[in-house]
Amino acid sequence: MSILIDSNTRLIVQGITGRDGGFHTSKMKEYGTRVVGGTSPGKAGEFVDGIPVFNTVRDAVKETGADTSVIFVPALFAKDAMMEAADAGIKLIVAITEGIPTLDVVEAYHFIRQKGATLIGPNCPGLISPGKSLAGIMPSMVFKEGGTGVISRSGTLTYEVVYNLTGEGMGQSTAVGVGGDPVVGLYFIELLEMFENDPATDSIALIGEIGGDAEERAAAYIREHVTKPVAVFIAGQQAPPGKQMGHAGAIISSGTGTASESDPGTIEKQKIVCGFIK
Amino acid sequence: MSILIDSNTRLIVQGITGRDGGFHTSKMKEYGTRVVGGTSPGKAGEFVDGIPVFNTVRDAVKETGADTSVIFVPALFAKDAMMEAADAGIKLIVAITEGIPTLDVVEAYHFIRQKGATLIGPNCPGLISPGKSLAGIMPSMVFKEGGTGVISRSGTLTYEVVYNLTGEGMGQSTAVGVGGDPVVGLYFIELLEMFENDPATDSIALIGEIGGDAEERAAAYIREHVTKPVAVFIAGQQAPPGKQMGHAGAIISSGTGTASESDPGTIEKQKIVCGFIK
Amino acid sequence: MKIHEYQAKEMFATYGIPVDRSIVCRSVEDAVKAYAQLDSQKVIVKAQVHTGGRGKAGGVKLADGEVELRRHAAAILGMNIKGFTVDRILVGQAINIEKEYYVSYVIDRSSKSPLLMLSKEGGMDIEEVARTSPEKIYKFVIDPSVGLPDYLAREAAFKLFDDIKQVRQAAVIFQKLYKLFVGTDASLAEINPLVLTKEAEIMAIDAKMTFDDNALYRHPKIAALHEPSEEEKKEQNAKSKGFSYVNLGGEIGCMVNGAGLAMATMDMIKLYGGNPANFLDIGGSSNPTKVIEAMKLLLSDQNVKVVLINIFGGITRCDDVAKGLLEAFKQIKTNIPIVIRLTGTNEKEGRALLQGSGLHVAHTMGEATRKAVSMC
Amino acid sequence: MKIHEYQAKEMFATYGIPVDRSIVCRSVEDAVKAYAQLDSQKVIVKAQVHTGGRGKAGGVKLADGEVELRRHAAAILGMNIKGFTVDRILVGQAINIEKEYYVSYVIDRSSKSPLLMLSKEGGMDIEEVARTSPEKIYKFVIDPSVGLPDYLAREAAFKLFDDIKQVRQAAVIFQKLYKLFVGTDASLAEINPLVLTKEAEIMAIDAKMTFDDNALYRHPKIAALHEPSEEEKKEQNAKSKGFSYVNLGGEIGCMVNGAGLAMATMDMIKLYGGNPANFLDIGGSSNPTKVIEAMKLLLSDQNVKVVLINIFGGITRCDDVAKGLLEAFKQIKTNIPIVIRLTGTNEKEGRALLQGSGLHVAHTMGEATRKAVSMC
Repeated sequence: MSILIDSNTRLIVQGITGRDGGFHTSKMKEYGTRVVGGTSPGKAGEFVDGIPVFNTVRDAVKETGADTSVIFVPALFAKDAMMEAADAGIKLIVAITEGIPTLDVVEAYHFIRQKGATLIGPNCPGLISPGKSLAGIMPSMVFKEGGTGVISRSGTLTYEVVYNLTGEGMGQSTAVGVGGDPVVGLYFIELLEMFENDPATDSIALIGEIGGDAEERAAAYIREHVTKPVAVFIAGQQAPPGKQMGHAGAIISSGTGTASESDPGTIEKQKIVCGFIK
Repeated sequence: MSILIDSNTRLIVQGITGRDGGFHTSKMKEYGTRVVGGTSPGKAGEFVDGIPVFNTVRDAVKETGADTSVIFVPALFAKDAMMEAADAGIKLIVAITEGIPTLDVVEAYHFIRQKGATLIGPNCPGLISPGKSLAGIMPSMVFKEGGTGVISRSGTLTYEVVYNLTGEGMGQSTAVGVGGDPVVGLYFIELLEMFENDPATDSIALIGEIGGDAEERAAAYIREHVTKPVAVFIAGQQAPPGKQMGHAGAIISSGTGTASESDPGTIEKQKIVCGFIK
Repeated sequence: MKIHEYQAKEMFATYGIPVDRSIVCRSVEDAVKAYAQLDSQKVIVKAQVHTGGRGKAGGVKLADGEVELRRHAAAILGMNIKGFTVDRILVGQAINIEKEYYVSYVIDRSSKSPLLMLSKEGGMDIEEVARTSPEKIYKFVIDPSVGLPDYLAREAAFKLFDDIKQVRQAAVIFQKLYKLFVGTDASLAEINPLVLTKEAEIMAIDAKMTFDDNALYRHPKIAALHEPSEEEKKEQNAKSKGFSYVNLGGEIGCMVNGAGLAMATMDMIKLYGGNPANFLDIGGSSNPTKVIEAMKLLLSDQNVKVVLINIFGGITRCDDVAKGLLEAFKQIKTNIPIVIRLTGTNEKEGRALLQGSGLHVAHTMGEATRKAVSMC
Repeated sequence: MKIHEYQAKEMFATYGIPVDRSIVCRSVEDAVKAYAQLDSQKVIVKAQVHTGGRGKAGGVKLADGEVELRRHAAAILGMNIKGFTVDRILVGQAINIEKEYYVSYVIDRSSKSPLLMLSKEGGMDIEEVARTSPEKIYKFVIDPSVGLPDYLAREAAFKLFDDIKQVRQAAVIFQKLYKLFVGTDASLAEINPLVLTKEAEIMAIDAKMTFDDNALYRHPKIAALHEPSEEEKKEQNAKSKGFSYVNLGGEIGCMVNGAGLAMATMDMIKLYGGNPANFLDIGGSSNPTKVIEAMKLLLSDQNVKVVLINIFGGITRCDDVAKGLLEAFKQIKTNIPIVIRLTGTNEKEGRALLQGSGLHVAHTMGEATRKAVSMC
């Protein structure tokens, strides 16, 4: 088993005719993901790597029964794309797009929730349930089927961690990149809960970073509610305050969100194994 | 039994310090309604007929446990008052106010629904469960406890009908004035369903009028879902098209909503008794 | 509240909705000047009146050249269309139409939301289309807290157009029209037809807007466009006194408290073979001043042969109402017979007070109505 | 993006938020002219710099009379506050303060909503208040599809004021500040303090706003207010090349693909006793041109004694990355030692390609970091 996506996931790609959209559509299809369609207004009737293109998400859902969408459209149009997906009945929306204004994400998020759908990202690498389905841009070859659930705010750092896990023989149930923006959809606590309830997950790796207090809140949640072992790594201990470290969300401001405050050392030791990179 | 309100209803009055608000607060209290508070910004600490006044609905709900609100504030402030009630946790909002812009009602209605509350009105006389509770401006003395559920778009016409019913020995379980505006909250179908499911209701009187196609849709619903006898009266058979007959909603436009289209004669006879006024 | 096509087009232009070039004219000379300005051999001349069906009435003509323009302008100005005298015409460039569409926004009572309606059957009577081929009308219910986002505007535009360029043009027009619709508290914003020109442009060549009377207080500029007809002036005058009044042309003047009861009263008059002169709701209470004002209004109608007063006494008891009526009728001198039917709380006491007043007192609505009809 | 207090106050004024009268000045002479215009015996002189704590640094002074104004203006202009040289001061009428309050909007990460924060502890360091007396801060989570309706603005204002007149004034200010906050895609809109004057008026006497960089494209007027520091210019320049760069002042230059991995790299350098010169994320792929540009950026920092390249090969395989690096280093001439650690898909093949290139190749992050630290 896995969380959020599996071999039944029926996926469409919004912005399938774009450079990144097209490239990763092929990668996902190659991995075995059931990519059933894509959208690009005005290009209905075309095909990308054999996958039909529709004018609207509503058409795509009607014709293909899609339940998940991966969004590659430019930042300028991303809010609209997220809302379109939710309004058309897509249940899991994965926004890869980087550089979306925060207020656009805030508005789209509330709309998506009102429609009963779930958002992952934006500014995220998506997610993968190894051996079943890839919905995003993760390098699938570093993943392996197994029992560790991975939650991360970062891209390459996740791959680094996963590469090491896989090397040590620890496969992954599902790995989710939640995204590096100040406001993103699914976050630590929701995902910890899902992994805790997923029988196929036996341990959890959580990769945080500076900015915001989600790590502190995750620590409190783990202490209360998670029985499976959790390894935590938090990047950015050396980041100076007030500077944005690549990710729009990775910034120490107003005295919160320093790595030392969310230092795994402050988290109850029994349950949480502090993982470090070799 | 009854629908929507009964002797457990805990009611507040928004605009309690106004002329109408104060007058009908006393009338409701006199009838036995549990009027537990009222609001008027800046007048917290005052009392109206012994009932405490609060600055905000949130304060009133916190202090009194109110679940129902009757709104008397002027049209200019009515949208805000409806939203305030819903946001503060009021579950049944009865808007008496007349002359509210339709778009204000549309926006307030969607907000109220999102908060899980129910709207009756605006531009309505409220509702009464005889012998239990009065939430509105209905002349309580014409009502009598009994088994007929009354649904109406009109005020005095309802009283007229009820007065006749009472005179004939037919009391009422609950009588609801849905309001005479183009857009109002609870309407025929929802109320028919409630009365159908209410064990204390044995028959239903529905008083419609020209404007809109709610009567047609109610007829279809009655045919499908209502087992109790329903008497229907529709006012405005002689109304000329394009003219507003008092109520903002009572206007024949775009070829729909004529009384003849919603004529009870067109409704299946077996179930629906056509009631006429003597 | 209604406005003219040319006023609606000015609003369209303000909101960036493309319209044909046109100039409003109040005389034939104006029209000739407009013709020169428009710089187009063919122009369309349209009567500006607050009613539909002006085409059938001969109020819309195509003019090829100045001579024809003069003829049409002269013919249409002063024309009477359904009781409205034409005092303005709109002279506009004739457009090369490739295809016509229908677009409108209304507030939908059922979904309690703004509703976008579209059809490829533009230029037709949309009610006729709705009746005969409802499948040719596309409807989009709009969440007022969201409005019309790009994707939804595009989805709508794809119903009418295939070419993505036209889809994008139309989508923007739908969004702007929505902004106009909600921004002005309109009850109708209609483009019929929206046209695709031979030059592949999309524009509105007609424009119709009506507004929510209850919201006019926050749109003073729109309220200033109000041009009430004689009848509407009478209705407005009544409204300023707290009444709802509609003239119906019959002989039995009605005075009723409550809109629903007033409608039921006029229905019953008809049922018993009479003709109601009016709908008149005098509202909640019935104090003497109000009754006096209402009687003045009824008696100003020369057709009225008998007055039927139908009052339900609720919060205000019937005996108090009766006292008010007696007070009022001390001051009203008229030969016209008055039938009064009073019901509700304390009705017996109320009726007793009215006995011997010279007023005809009835027990039931049926009795009162039959009496009134028989006196005509 | 940050702006100055006087610029934020101009925005406040545009949105109808009352502010004290004040004039921005670039010289002592300007300040004297401003003093004459303000027509107030006492004025306040405030340094305009993109940093907090200017009061403690002596950048805010009250002047009683022109002589004192000249002295303070001269002292503050040219002052260095936390690395920022003061080239502008704001001269404003001194206000008779009855009471000070705190008001701000931010985007709350947890509720994913705009958040209104209020406190009666105005004029203080709000982070200090949050730490020591969190109960003194009132928070209102705002539904972005609804905004701040009257009732909610009033509820908020009742937290600070009792008098209904003041409640209404404050409520309107909260609503206008919200409009400004969302209308400009701000990440912070702060009034600290909002004051009640002895004359019973409510106004903002300080104003702070920062903006969402990702949204600046739709606010060109705000973007034009950007005054980057020398360091920020360097960061922007890097950004224009697709990098994220932050100078950290140490000796080990880092080049990493991915922000998280870049942060982990600088953390590890510190762990092994070194000091990172920078944070540098070169993004997804690592084509030769990008590597060359990144190296130029690193080598422009005189402090850099060794360069540590840490690349994870994902979609782009390590052998392809290695080829790109070799290509790049053909064109880069430098004596500074370069440590490369390459991991991910096909890492062995990648490392094999790098052998004999003169670059120091490490197997793990730990090894690479220790090597880099030892070379300083």
